[in-house]
Amino acid sequence: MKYLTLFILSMILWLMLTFEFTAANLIAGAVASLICSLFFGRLFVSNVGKLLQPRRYYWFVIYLFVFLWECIKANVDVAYRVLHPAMPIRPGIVKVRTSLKSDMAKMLLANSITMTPGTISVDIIDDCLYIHWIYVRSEDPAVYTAMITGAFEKYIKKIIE
Amino acid sequence: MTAYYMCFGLFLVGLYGVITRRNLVKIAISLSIMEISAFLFFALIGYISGGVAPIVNPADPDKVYVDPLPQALVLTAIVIGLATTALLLAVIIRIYRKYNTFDIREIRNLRG
Amino acid sequence: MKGMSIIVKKTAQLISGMIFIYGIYVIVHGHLTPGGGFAGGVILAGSLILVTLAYGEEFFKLVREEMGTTIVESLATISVILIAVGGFLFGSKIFFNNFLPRGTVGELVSAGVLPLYNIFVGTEVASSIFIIFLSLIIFKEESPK
Amino acid sequence: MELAICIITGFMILGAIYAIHAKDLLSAVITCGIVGYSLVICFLLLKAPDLAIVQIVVDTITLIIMVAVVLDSSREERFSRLDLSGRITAFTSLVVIGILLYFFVIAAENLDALGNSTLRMAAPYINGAAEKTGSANLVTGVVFDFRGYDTMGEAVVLVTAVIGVLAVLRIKGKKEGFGLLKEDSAKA
Repeated sequence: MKYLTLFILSMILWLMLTFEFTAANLIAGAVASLICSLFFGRLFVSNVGKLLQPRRYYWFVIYLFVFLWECIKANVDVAYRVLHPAMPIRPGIVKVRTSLKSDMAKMLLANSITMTPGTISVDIIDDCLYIHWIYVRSEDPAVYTAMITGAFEKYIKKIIE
Repeated sequence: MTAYYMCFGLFLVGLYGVITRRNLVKIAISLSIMEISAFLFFALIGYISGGVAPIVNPADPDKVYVDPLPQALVLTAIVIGLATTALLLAVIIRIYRKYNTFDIREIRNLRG
Repeated sequence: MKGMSIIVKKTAQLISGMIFIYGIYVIVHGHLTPGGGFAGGVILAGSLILVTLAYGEEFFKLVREEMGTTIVESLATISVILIAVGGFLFGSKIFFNNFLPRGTVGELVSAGVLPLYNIFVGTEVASSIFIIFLSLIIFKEESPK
Repeated sequence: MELAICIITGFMILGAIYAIHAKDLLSAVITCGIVGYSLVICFLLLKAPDLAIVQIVVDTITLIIMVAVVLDSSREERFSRLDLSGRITAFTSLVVIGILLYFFVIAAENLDALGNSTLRMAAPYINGAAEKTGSANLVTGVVFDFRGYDTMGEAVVLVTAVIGVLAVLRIKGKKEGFGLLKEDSAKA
């Protein structure tokens, strides 16, 4: 099942790269996708049934807009801190507990946090994220958890879990 | 013409590193810098102003193309450069395991 | 060799297949678009290195993989030379003769034996760079600290 | 055009000087990446996309291998004052650099200005080459058709380099098994 999904996905990628529908190109794409799925099939994500549920794509599009808005806000904040003559930064590493279960969801959350300016996710151990923050606003775990992951977590739960 | 001189300056920086540094990793870095300046020099020689990349489009054949010969030479040289750098680093890592240092003077004194 | 954290593992899971298919695209279309055997081979080696770095393998598995890759590399090099010798057998007595029909410029199946050279040289470059990487890892694993 | 290349080459020279003088070997290796990635931009400006694709991947892999070597060691470079032989080396290097500069200035007068290349072999490789080799990418045509011997030699050099790496790095043969590991470490 994993192998078949990877085969179809790589075939779609091949057609998007070449964009011609002659017989030779299709055969070459099929052979390439076959080699690719033989090499990397055992590593691919296991529960591929979720790729076929359209509800998840709907939430993914909404998530993109939410992420964009958070990104703009964080950009303005970091630009203010850099341009301010006194440089009001207070860096530190905080430990955030997340309620997400699957590994893929944790990966998406960590990458979203890294891509918003000002925060970088350093590591994941079990269900705790270690995050480097440019200005540690609060030292209470409940408050900073809501500040960092609150906007993303409920959408990611709907997309992946 | 200035570009050629800048390119040669990069070569001289690499040469300076090879001659004066005593650390084996630094010498490897300097050698790769000299290699890079040679690649850049070849690409500069082949450039023709107003030319396009040497991919022929059968629809409109009348175009000025950049000279493909230096590019073909550099194409093989880059991959060979990677392989020879890897060989150099393999020798360096064996030396480090045996003498526990990267410094060539100490290695010369040890003679073990 | 230990693997990396879960972020790298999951990203490598999704990305490595795409990098591999892009490398094959660069190799196969080498006579039409920028790229070719050398560029595509290095990209293929990059995807394999990414997977090995992210997951980390057992020592014996690494050694087995290295033996397989060595055989692939030697076979690819022999194939390049065999195609070159093929010029003697078909057509005139010239080494590196382009003995297949050339076709029209701009199609996928054209340019005679050049795509075959591209494919075999790509395989050779990919496997040789991967061997270099694997032998560095194996050396670190088996030598005492 | 030439101005842009001069500026990027200036960055490359600065990066190279820092890489040679850095105290920490890891930062030296990473700074060396500046030189390689700037070369990619130069290749794109000089209309050589094939070279740019190769260089950007090769540079990343070189960085990985170098970091793997450096992380194994103490990472520090110890600087010491120049002794007599060091002074002689430095003086000799200055003389060598002066001689090289003199000959380069003589040679540069005979070079064509940037953008007016008149290589003798350029015209036959460009005019009608696509019909002769059947390949739309002229570089591939030159690599595998006109200059096929070069490429075969390159493949052989690559194989030789790999054999060299294997011979240097593999401590034990493949057939003899891994039980020898303990004896070797006891000897050392």
